[in-house]
Amino acid sequence: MQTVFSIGVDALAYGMVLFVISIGLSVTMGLMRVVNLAHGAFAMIGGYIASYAARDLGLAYAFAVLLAVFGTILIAIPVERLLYRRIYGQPELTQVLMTIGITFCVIGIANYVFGPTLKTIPTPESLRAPVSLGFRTVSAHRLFVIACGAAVALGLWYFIERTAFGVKLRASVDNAAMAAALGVKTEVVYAVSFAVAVGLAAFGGVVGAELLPIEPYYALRYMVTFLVVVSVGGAGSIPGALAACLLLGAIDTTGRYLMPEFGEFFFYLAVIAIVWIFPRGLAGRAK
Amino acid sequence: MALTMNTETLSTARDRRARLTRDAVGVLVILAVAVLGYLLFPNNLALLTRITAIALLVLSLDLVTGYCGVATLGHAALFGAGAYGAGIAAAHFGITDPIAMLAVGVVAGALAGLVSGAVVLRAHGLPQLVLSIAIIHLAHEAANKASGWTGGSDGLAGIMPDAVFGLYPFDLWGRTAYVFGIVLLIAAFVILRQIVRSPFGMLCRGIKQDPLRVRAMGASVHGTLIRMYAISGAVAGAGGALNALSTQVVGLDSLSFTLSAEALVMLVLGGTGSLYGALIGTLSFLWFEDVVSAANPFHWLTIVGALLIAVVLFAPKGLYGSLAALLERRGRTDR
Amino acid sequence: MNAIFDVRNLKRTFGGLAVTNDVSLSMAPGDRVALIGPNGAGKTTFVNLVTGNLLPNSGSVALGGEDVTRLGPTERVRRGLVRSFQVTRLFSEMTPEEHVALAILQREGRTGRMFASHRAMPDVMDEVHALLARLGIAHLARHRVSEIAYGQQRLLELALALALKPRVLLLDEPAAGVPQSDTARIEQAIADLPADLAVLMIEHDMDLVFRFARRVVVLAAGEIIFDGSPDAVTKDARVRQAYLGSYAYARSVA
Amino acid sequence: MKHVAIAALAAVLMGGVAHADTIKVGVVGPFSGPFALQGKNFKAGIDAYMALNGNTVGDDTIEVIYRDIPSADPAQSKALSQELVVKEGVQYLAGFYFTPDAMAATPLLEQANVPMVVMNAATSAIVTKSPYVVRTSFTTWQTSTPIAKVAFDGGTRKVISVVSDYGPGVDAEAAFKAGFEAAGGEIVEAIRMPLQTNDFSPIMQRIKDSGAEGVFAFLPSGPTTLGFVKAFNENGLKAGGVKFFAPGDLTQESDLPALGEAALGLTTTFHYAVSHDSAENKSFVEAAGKAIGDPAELSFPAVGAYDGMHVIYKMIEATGGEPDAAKAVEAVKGLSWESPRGPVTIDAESRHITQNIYLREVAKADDGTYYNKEVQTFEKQGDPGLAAAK
Repeated sequence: MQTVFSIGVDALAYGMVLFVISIGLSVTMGLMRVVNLAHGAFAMIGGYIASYAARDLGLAYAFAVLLAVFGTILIAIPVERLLYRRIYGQPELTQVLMTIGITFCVIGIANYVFGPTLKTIPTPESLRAPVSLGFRTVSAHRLFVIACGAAVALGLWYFIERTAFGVKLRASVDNAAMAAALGVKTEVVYAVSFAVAVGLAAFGGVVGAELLPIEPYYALRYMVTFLVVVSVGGAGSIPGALAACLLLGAIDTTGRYLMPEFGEFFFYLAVIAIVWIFPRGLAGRAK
Repeated sequence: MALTMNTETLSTARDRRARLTRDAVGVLVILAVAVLGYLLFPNNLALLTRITAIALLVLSLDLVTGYCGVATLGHAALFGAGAYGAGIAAAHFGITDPIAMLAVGVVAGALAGLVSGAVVLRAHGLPQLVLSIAIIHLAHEAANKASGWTGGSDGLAGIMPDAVFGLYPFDLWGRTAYVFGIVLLIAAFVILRQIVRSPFGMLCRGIKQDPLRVRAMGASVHGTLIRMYAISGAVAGAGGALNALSTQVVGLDSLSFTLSAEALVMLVLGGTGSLYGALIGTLSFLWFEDVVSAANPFHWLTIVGALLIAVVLFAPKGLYGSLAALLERRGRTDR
Repeated sequence: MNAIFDVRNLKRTFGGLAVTNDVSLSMAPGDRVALIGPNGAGKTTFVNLVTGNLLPNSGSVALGGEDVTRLGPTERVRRGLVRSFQVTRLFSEMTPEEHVALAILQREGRTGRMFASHRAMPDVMDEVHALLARLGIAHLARHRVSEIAYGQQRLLELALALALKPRVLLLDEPAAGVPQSDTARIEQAIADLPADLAVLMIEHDMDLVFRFARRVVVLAAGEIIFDGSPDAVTKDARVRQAYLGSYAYARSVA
Repeated sequence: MKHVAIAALAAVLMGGVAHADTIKVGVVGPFSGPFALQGKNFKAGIDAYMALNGNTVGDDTIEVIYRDIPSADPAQSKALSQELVVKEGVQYLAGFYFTPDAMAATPLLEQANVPMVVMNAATSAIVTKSPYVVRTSFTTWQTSTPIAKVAFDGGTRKVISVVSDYGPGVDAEAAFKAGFEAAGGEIVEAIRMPLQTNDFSPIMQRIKDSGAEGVFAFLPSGPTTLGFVKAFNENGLKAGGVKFFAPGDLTQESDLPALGEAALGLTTTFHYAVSHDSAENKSFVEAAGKAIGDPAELSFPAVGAYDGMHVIYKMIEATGGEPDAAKAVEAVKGLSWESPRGPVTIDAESRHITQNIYLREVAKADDGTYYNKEVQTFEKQGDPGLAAAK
């Protein structure tokens, strides 16, 4: 019984890490209809900024996180204006080509500037201490990530469903021409959404760095994982992404506990099964 | 009516001649490039053979992605099935005749095509992409697990193909492998030209543009796509077998997500929905990669990335697609 | 009556709401029937139920005496039930010649052929050109569909349906969106449809309905409220009520 | 025009006489992609050797040509090796980080009359694939066997083995198992986990449930080791007194800054520690550190490459710069020298390097950095993997 609880905690924590890192991708893919394979690259940029700020400059963790989020957005703005704007509404394969190109460039530059070694983001003492849950200990950082995941989910849900901007965003997504005719500045809406998505990517990159450490190849190494959880959840749906992350996190964790040697089989067979049953993703809308 | 019938028959004959001429030109161009490659880079035939094998993979991907509109990031499963099929036949069953190995590769590829088609065609769009990713990872893991058969992560070694027709052994310079590969590529090209132009190919193009319309014509979308997947698998399997024959080793990379993604990149780079696009995409990507990675083995990835971005910005339909569109526009204004 | 097309007590509900309720409709070869009804009457649902894109909760659809209620859309097409689309659904990158050839080959079960071009099949090409000529678009045979005018696309849509040699043809607003100058061509094409073909036309344009139909069926709120001659339809009280009611509503919105 | 004629004349005159040549060495390795760090270390080791020993042997100038294979890809490796041999005319093939890449190129050697010096790939069988293969790195068997003895002698009797599910992982498991069971210990469970594992918590749970006193682990160096070691600590295994044994791949120096405190006290056995105390190593570290830019990035592939260059220089000396693979390989059989890692010998029979294996413990230096501190030496270790395969 204790083992079951223990696995449950691990599953929840892992699922939340997946959620925090990939929810930004869900925004770009679902709401902006861009297959953004460079999502991992932005997460990585965030990680590098935070690492530089906290490790080399010795800034406080919270400040490093903020710096990472806004620094990444700052870097992403010209990228959005010059490159992404050209692929909105283009065929998916064209978007794939462009965003893979961007990813390659970012990897190359990171390798050149920061070198190929792992970079860590020093966490404050309070996040490093193990916390006892009675039946086991778990690192405070894991609990922090779970809290972050919940906060991001709620905040994003509120932002999209309850604010005036969210209304404009959803309108632009459903029918850009109509939204424009009603006076919505779709370009601004897209730019802001892109910034939000990139900010979330950077945030996820920093917060998840304990599990997915920052190094130049980060941008490609975890791309498949991000893509899978977002698509299984149904791109653009926050509850869907959350459900997919928790479900896949649980399957992955349990599989790796029960039969580690077949861990990959568990995960991908589950993916096939889920898509088989929900061909549009867990929360996919008919389109 | 009799008169129109007559002109119709005439025009049919003329069409056929025009088509044959165009195909002959295509074959000649491939041949010319192949000979040119042989003459210009006689010391680099291994690379050229590798490009030929990957070209078969990209052609095969074009069949399902370019002609049928199926999004897949797992196409290397078909290529790897061919490579491992041919390799295992040689290493474990003593089937070392190159033609027989090729046949095994083709069959293994076609079977892999049927299986992955059956799974991938279940969904559309992104979920489809994810299914294909799951397939390639499962295939990769399965090959890693079955190390008794596949050599696992150390690679399947001990593939010793006989001489082709008992006359031309596979040599260090890679001449035999290269000629073998080019003949294979041309054969595949000619057959595929036929297929994409046939009623079946036309149906596939129809499915890509509007599957609902095709259903309303009484055609079975799923059945058609599955058949195309099997054909695609045979072509990719041939590429895999060629790879096994020429390098005499098969590694897990031939069943990797990376190879699948690269194949897709090459296809989009060249231009989807045209056999020439697939060939041009493969040739330019691998050639470019070879040149820049030799020039700077440490930071070439950045340059390749920049190339991809540039192509999207300046040739959004891919190298061949954009060129063809340009020529067409030019031709129209001239007229 | 020897019905080629026979729908009985068709019913379909969405979340408890009956969108098609107990609809029965029968046609004999050579029939020219117009299905009309105000917006939201359930015409689209009815078409989808007939073509097999939706399954009914109850009731049956029969073609030439064979029950096809459980068959999918492609099977029904193969048994001679063909539809045209209200908004053209064509393959924008293909030519009219290819469209019609594909339909003919599909009809004859030859789309599985992999080693010959349709252009090398004289019988197919002759039929293609004959059909395109009949609809007056032979000169466009080798233009890409995306390059030809909408009216001509509608004609091609019709050609496509005819190429399948249907026994029952569902025309979903065949003249919708076509500029005035081209409607005559389409009407002519409809008038020239084979005499033994049973045609069900879903249409808004009453002028067209009166010129075309020998029988009019009115659908309102998912039920058939009228089935009779064109002359009688305008005099029917329920029809007037259904239409005027909806017009009154429409005006209040506008 | 005149110059060309003179040059041509000079070329004709000089033919046949002993003359200065450029001898090319082709190095295949991961210089970009996920293993770029290891490739960078290859280059650093080679550059260091050439900086310390000059770039000439006799009259001949040595030129190194690099070719990139981002991750294991035997077909690409064979194509590049072939290109290096036939197009670039290299006299020596070297490098090879991954076993399949090395294996794929071995069939070329005899036909091409080219020796191969393996600077990393660590599967025992590579040297058996061709008589022209010499290895200056290590094998997983070689580095994993002594830790079994360490574990047993330290009083641990029940161990759970946890390895990544691929060739080297399986090798490590087999080596440890053979050594530990021969000593009298018990392997309570052997787990193989997928290479692509991000979260190791469930694995830690397995270790906990197995009731083992110690864990033997093998993962490829890089990001996953970080997750593994952190999970080991965070799940309370370290605090719970579970002993940790591994070959040195897990605590390679370039990963230590990231591992930080989590790695403190971990014991591993390996053939090389950057901290090794000797004059040879001091000058090596200085030269290699300069070559790589950031000395913190220095790791074990650099020493494999450094010694590989030493072997190649000796081969060139022996053959006088003429292409003669058989003679070259013959010349280095039994060759002994003082490497930065300690005294080493090329075993005459297996052509693999015989070397000391050190037991190390991760310790914190005075300046706050972490390093592998050598605490015990197992002298003159051969490769037990070859014997085990027979």
